[in-house]
Amino acid sequence: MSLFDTDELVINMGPQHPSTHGVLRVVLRLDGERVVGADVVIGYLHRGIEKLSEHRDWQQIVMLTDRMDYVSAATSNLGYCETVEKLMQIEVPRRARYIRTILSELQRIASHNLWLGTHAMDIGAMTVFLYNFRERELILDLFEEFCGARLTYSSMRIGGLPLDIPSGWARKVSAFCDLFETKIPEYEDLLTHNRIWKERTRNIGVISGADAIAIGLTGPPLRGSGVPRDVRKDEPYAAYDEFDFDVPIGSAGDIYDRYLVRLEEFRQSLRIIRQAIAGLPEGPVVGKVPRLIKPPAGETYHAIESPKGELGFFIVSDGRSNVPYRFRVRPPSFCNLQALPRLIKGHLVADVVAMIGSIDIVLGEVDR
Amino acid sequence: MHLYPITAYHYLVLAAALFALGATGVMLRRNIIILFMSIELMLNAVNLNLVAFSRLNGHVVGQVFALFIVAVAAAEAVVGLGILLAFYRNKETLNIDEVNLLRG
Amino acid sequence: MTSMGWLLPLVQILIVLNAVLIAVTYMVLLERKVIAWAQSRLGPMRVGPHGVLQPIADAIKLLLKEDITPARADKWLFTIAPIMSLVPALIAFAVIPFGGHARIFGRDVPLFIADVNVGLLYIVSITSIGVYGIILAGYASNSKYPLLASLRASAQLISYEVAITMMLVSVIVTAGTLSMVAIVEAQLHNHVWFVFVQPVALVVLFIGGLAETNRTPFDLAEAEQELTGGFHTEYSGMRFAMFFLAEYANMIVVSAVVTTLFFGGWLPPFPNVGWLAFLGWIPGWMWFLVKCFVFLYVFVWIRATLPRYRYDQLMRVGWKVLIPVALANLFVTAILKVWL
Amino acid sequence: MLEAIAFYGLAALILGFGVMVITARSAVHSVVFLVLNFLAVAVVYVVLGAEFLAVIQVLVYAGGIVVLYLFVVMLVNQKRTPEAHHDPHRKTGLGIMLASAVLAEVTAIVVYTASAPSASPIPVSSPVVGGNTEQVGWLLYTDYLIAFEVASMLLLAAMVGAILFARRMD
Repeated sequence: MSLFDTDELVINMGPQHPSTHGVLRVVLRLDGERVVGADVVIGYLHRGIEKLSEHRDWQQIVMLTDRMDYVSAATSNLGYCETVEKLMQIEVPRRARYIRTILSELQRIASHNLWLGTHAMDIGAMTVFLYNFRERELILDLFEEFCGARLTYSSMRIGGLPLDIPSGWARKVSAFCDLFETKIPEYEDLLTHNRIWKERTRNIGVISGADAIAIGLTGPPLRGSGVPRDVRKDEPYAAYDEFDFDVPIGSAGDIYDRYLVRLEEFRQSLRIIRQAIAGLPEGPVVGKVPRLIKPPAGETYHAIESPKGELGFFIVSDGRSNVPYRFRVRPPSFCNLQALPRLIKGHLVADVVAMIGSIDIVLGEVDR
Repeated sequence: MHLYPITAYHYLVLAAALFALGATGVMLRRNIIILFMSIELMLNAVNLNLVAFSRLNGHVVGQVFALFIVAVAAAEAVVGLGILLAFYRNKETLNIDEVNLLRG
Repeated sequence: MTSMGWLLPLVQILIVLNAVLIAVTYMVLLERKVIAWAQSRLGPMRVGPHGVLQPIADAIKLLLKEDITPARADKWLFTIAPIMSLVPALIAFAVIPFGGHARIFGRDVPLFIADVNVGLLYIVSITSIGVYGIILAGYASNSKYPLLASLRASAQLISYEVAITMMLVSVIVTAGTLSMVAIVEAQLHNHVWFVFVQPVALVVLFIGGLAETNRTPFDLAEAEQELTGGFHTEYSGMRFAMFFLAEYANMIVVSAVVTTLFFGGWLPPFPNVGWLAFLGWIPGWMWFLVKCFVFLYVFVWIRATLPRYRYDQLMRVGWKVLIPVALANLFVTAILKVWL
Repeated sequence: MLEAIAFYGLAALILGFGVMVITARSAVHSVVFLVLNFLAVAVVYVVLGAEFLAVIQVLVYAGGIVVLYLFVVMLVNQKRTPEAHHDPHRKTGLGIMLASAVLAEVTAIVVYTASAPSASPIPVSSPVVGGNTEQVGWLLYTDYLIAFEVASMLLLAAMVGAILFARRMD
C-alpha cells in the first residue's frame, strides 16, 4: 500500500468496537495499515467513584470498589479494606487473612482467564476464549457459594470477612485447583508453541524494563519486561508472607512474554491457594472493629497486587466525619494504559488490538 | 448483408461499433482513467475482430494475435496507470486538459 | 429428443443450484456445531431436534430483516456488490463433476453440467471475478473500516491467486488436460490419486484456498476484532446473506476442486485394487460428497484451532513461501514429465 | 436462429455496457461497466469457438487489469472532479464527428466487402478442428515463440517501469 501516496487515514477505534474491551476509544492515524499516531481517549465509563466515595460511609465504599475492576472485584475489596485497616490499625485475624488470600488468588485466576480468553480472541483464536470461560465459570461458582454474588462480590469487610466460608468450600477449592492444573496445558497446546501465535506476539509491543519503570507500568506488563516487582513479595499483605511462590518474569518485554508471565501466574496462584487451604487456621474471621468506623485523622497509602498490577488506595480521613475526606485510587489499568500510544506507534492495525489485549485493561477501573 | 444468418461480418460490424465507442470516449471524456478505459474498449474491439477473422479462416492464428494484444494491453495499463499516479501526485487532478506541461 | 436435449442442462442447473444453496445453509450449521463441539459446548439446539432447522430460521431471519443502505453510500454499487460476489461463486459449479455418468430413466445422464476443455481455467477465471464484490462493497459503503478491509481482502485474493494458479498448472501438467472430467479419468487410468503424485501442490492449494475464501487463519479481511466485521460491515439483511452465501459457496468450490484434482473426484478409493472393488457399490456422487465433506470439516477444524495472521505476515507467506514453492514444484513436475 | 438471438443479445449488451463506460459519471461505475463489457465479449469468444481466449479474457482482463483500474480509481482520492475544468480549446463536436466518421467508414468497408460477389461469407458455424487450447498453445510455442518471449520481456519491463513511476520519490 505504500506504493500509493494516500492521505493519512484517521479512524476511530472505539468507543464501540469489539476489541477495545469496553469503551476505550483510540484515535488512530494510519498510513495504509501502519499506525503513525494514536491518541487514547478515555472517560466513557467515568462514574465518579472517587468523588462518590467521599459521600459514603466507610463500609459502603466496599460496594463501590466492586465496580472499579469489575472482573476482579475481590482484589479491589481487599485493597480498600486493608487500607482502612492500616489507617485504623485494626488487627485482622489470621483465618480471615488466609481466606482473603485464597479469594484474591482465585480472583487472579478468574481475571487472567478472562484476559487470556479475550486476548486470544482478539488475535483470532476463538476456542481459547471458550475454554477459559469454562474454567472461569467454576471460580464464579465458588464465589457464589461463598458470598452469593458472581461478579460484584463485596466479599470483604473492614476488619475481616462478612462471613466464614461454608462447610466443604475448602475441599471444593482444592478440587478446582486439581482440575485447573490439567486445563492449563490445554491453553498452552493451542497457543504457546503455535507458530501463528508466536508470529503475532513475539517482538510486538516491546518495552524495555527501564521504559516500563519510567512509564509506571506495574503487574504482568512490568514483569514481562524483566523487572521482578510484585507487591505480594516486596510489601507482603494479607497472608502472602507465609507462602512460598515465585514471581515469574519475562525477558524480551513483548506480548509473548507478558502472555507467558500471566500463564505462569496461573500456576503460582494455584500453589498459593493449595498452601493456604492446607494451612487454613481456625478462629474468627472478623477482628475487633468498632461499631462506628471513624478512622483517626491522617492519611495513608496502601497497595496490593491486583491481577492487573499495583492497585493502590490513598485515603485521607479528617477524623471527624464518618466519610473519607479524600479518596484516591491508583488503578493499574489506567497507569498501564499510558504505555499504549508509545507501544502502537509504527505497528499495524492488527497489532493494536493485540497490544490493548496484552496490557489487560478494564475500563471500569481506568475511568472509575 | 442480412440480419440472419449470422456471419463473421456481423462480428466485424460489432467490433467496429465498439471501436467507435472507444474512440468517442477518448475524444469526449476528460478523466484520464476513463480515457484509459476507452482505449481498453478499442483494444477489445480489435481482439473481437481478430477472433472473428480466425473463425472466418478456420485458423487460430488470429487468437494467438489476440493473446499478444492482451499482453500488450496489460503492459499498457500498468505503465499508463503508473504515469497517471505520478502525474496525480504532482498536480492532484486527473483532467486530461491539465496535462499540459509540454505546452510551456 | 431435441427438446429433451434442451431440458437436461436446465434441470441439472436447477438441481445443482438448489443443492448448493441448501448445502451452504447447512454448511453454516455444520460449522457452528463442529466449532461448538471443539469448544465443549452444544451449539444450536433450540430450532428442531439438535438445531437441524436452524439454517431455515436463519434464512428467514435474514430475508425478513430490514435492508439498510447507508445514507452516504453509492446506492447502485452497494446493491450490485453482493451480486457480483455471489454469482461467480455459484457459476463455478458449472464445471464441477459430481460424478461420472448415471443411468436415470434408462438414459445416460452425466452428473455434471458441462465438461468444457478449459474447465480448470474457467474456475480460476471465475473466482478471479469474485474480488469485485469485495472491493466494490468496501468502496460503496463509504465507510473507513470496510474500505480498509476491502483493500486487505483484494490484495490477499490477488496475491494468493498467483500461487494457486501455478499449483493448478502443476496438476494440469501431470494430468495433461484442463478438463475436470478428464482429470478424474486420468487418475483412474494412472491408477493413483494425484494426492500421491502432487502432495506439495495439495498443501499449497489448500492453504491458498483458505486465503481465497477468507477463512481462518487468513480471515483478516473479516476480522471482527480488528475491523469490526470487514467489507460487509455496513450490510444487513438479504444483501449480507449474499456475502455469507458467497463465502460458504466458495468454500464448497475449493473443497470440490481439491477433491476432483487430488482425490479422484467420484472414484472410490483405490479402484484398481481387486479386493476393494466392493467400494464401487457406493455410487460415485456419494464418494464425491463424502470427500468434499471431509475438506469442509477441515476448514471448520482449522477455524476452531488457529489464531489469525497479520496482514504483512499473510503477504509474506503468500509471496515468499507459497509462490516460490509453487514455482519449484512446477519446475520439478515439468522436468519429470519430460524425462519420465 | 438461436445463434442470431445470442448474437444480437450479446451485441446489445456489449454496446450498451460500452456506452455506459464512456458516459458514467463516476469512474468506479465506469470500471464496473467495463468489467461487464469484457465478460460479454468473453461470451462472444466462446460463441466464436475461442474458449481459451475467452478464459484468458476473463482471467487477465476482467480479473487482473480492471482490478488495477479499480484500485487506482479508489486510491486517487479525488479532491475535485476532473470534469469540472473545461478547456476552452476543446472541440467536442469535432470529436463526435471524427468518431462517427470512423464508425461509418469501417462499417461501409465491411458491408461493401460482405456484399461484394467475390466474398462468399463463410458461416460461422463451420467447425474448428481439434481442441482450441492445444492449437493456440502449439502455435505460441512454435511459430510465435520469439514474439512470445518478446511479450514476456515487455511485461517485465512494464512491471519495472510501473514500480519506478509509482514509487515515492524519497
